[in-house]
Amino acid sequence: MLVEVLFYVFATILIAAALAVIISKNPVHAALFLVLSFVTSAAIWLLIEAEFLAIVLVLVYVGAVMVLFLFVVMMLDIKVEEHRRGFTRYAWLGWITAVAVIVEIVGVVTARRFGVDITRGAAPWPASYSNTQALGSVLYTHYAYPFELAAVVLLVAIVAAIALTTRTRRGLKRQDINRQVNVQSTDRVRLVKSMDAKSP
Amino acid sequence: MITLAHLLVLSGILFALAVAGVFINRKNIILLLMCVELLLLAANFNFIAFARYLGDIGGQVFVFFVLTVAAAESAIGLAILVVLFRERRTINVEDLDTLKG
Amino acid sequence: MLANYLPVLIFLVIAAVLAGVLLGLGSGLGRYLSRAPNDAAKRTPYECGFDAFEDTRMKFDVRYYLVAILFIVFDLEIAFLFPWAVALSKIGLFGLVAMGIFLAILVVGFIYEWKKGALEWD
Amino acid sequence: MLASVSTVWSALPAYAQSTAWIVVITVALIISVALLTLWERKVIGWIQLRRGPNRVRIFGLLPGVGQPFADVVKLLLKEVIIPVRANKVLFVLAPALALIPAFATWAVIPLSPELVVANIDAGLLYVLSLTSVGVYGIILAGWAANSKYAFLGAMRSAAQIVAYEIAMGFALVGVLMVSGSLNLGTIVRTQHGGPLSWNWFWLLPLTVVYFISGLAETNRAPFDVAEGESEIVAGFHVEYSGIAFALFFLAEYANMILISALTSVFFFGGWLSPLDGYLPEGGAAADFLMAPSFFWLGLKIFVFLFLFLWLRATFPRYRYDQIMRLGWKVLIPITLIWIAVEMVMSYNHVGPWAT
Repeated sequence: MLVEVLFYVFATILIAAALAVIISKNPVHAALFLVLSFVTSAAIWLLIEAEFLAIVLVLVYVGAVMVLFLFVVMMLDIKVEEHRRGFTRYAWLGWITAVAVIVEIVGVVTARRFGVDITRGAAPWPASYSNTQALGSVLYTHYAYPFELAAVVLLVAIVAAIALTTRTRRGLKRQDINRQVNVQSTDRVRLVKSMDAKSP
Repeated sequence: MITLAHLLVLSGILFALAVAGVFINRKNIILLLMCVELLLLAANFNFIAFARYLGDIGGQVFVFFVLTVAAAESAIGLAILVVLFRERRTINVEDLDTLKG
Repeated sequence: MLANYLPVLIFLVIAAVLAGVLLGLGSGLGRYLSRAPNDAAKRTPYECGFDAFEDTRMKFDVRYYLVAILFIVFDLEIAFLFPWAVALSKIGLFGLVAMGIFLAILVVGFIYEWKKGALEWD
Repeated sequence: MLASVSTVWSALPAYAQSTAWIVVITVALIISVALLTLWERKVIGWIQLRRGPNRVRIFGLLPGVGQPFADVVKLLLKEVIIPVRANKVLFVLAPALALIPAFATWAVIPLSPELVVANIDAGLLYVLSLTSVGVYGIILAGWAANSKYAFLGAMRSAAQIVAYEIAMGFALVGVLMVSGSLNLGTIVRTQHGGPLSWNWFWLLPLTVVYFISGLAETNRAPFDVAEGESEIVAGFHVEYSGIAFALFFLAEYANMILISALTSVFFFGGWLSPLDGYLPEGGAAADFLMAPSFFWLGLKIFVFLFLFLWLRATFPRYRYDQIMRLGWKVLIPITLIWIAVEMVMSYNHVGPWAT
């Protein structure tokens, strides 16, 4: 019962937030509403007991991806109002598509049953079930190749980001800790005999 | 009791909103990227729902990979965007037509 | 499983309520007791006594973005390490080697990052 | 009397019990933060051969104890100024967003063998994800104020927090490899058997990395460039006054206590007793000292909090490029190497994997 109520609450927030993302005027607000939709999605995923992915969604999307989005939106200071002019030209097409997609999906969901009874809840997991462990025990064995491919995708992301953004600036003074630590007194100070020193 | 139908309809609405978002914000790359994130989120909903109701963890593994690819995509997408903005001072899709024949 | 998460939700709600109550109480009392006129000098952003003569938004070093981008990649890497560490005893040598290769590929990226000077702040 | 209380207590439904505990924890945290600010000023005073706050008394008690409470009253009564051209909604939302994660993380921390508010399976992940959500308070505070100093400070803080979160995450992977569970209670239980079987012994580099990242994560000295007074005044919260500022302050100190608690849980056996097996059996005192209890967790938290203050009083502030170098070029490689070492150790069944 409580689960159902929570589902409806979260689903409403999710849809409202998604709607706000696509119509808000200020990109910072859009990004924050997107954060809200990710958080509520994570809550809904928790309700259907996809514990690990729900928290990873918060960790990776809310904690990392959306931070980057906010960095970009805030630091570039994009004035969106100008870009907004004339958006109505295609807006009606967008809404029609949206309604069509919703109608289609509802139709498909009610007509075809995907081999499961879609009006029944899922079977509960046994008490000792650990979502993370279940995921881990197949991810690195059965799905080992996609897993390594994910590493390659991430490698490509690192290389691409660095190749795109870094450019070397010349004439900068950098601190070289090794040099600083290994400096000898003879490198810095030159002892000279004073002209008028009295020899003892 | 949350049923599969609940989740599929929810993800359908989410997907439709994201598609509408792509149409509405078709001039601003950064909002387009956000709409793509929403699209992928809606797709992930379906994977997770079916993984739960068919009792197959494979769907969740797939969501993990989708998350990975989508995160990498937005990382590179935003990197391109930053570089583009520094070169052109704009992120309007219609101004980015240098490659047009 | 879900019953275990209920207290988390309650805690989040209570923390939010706490913040809301404190903010409401504090700003209400503050406004009630404030004597100073609510003029422009009081409400301009702080800038060492000068009037702000520039827009707040400014050009930022691209390295800030780069840090955020690299954070995404490494965060995902950590997310991949968690289920692995939990299932370590079940997946045996094969899982160990799979993660070894995964980490090796990403260490290549890390070395590239290092050599390209992406980690230098100057 | 006590018996009737306990019958009423056990008759309560589970959610009412946990709500009661949550309220108790929240109030205890706020009081601890108040006392911590006093303790901080006292300790730093002693280190610098000063007295620290010694005027305000409550009920004629020790001089100075009233200071934090007087501060609270002052902050409550001050006006909250919202600067012109600030984004009002986000300006007010930011302190709340900073506060919520600092408090809600306590839901999963095992306070004693019996008491944990939310005994969830993915506790460690929850901790990590709430930590990463804490950045939003800072970014929004800096942006919404529409002030140059605040924005600069926010971006600096955010980049710094984000960089150290990676080292933190990797260090926690090392802990996970030993315990094989994301549940914090299980993590504590796998460390049982005296101080040498706590995680710090086999994971010493990760312990150090975790604590240093914790310092950087909470923006504490020596990593407090974001609010380096000499450079950008107060950093992201320069425009905040009154209670809105107090919320950031509360969040920062609650986070310090949180990091201390997490360090004890992950690396120093949480509520386990360090004297376990070292004292002769029998006698109420020995039994108490050898049994796991909240007392030990509290003591450990206190020690780490003292370390926070000690470090602040001792070290000069790092420069920003040095902070970034430390995070990326020292801490992350150390954690990666140690994870590799642990992989070899677990394959050869050495140390914690010996059984």
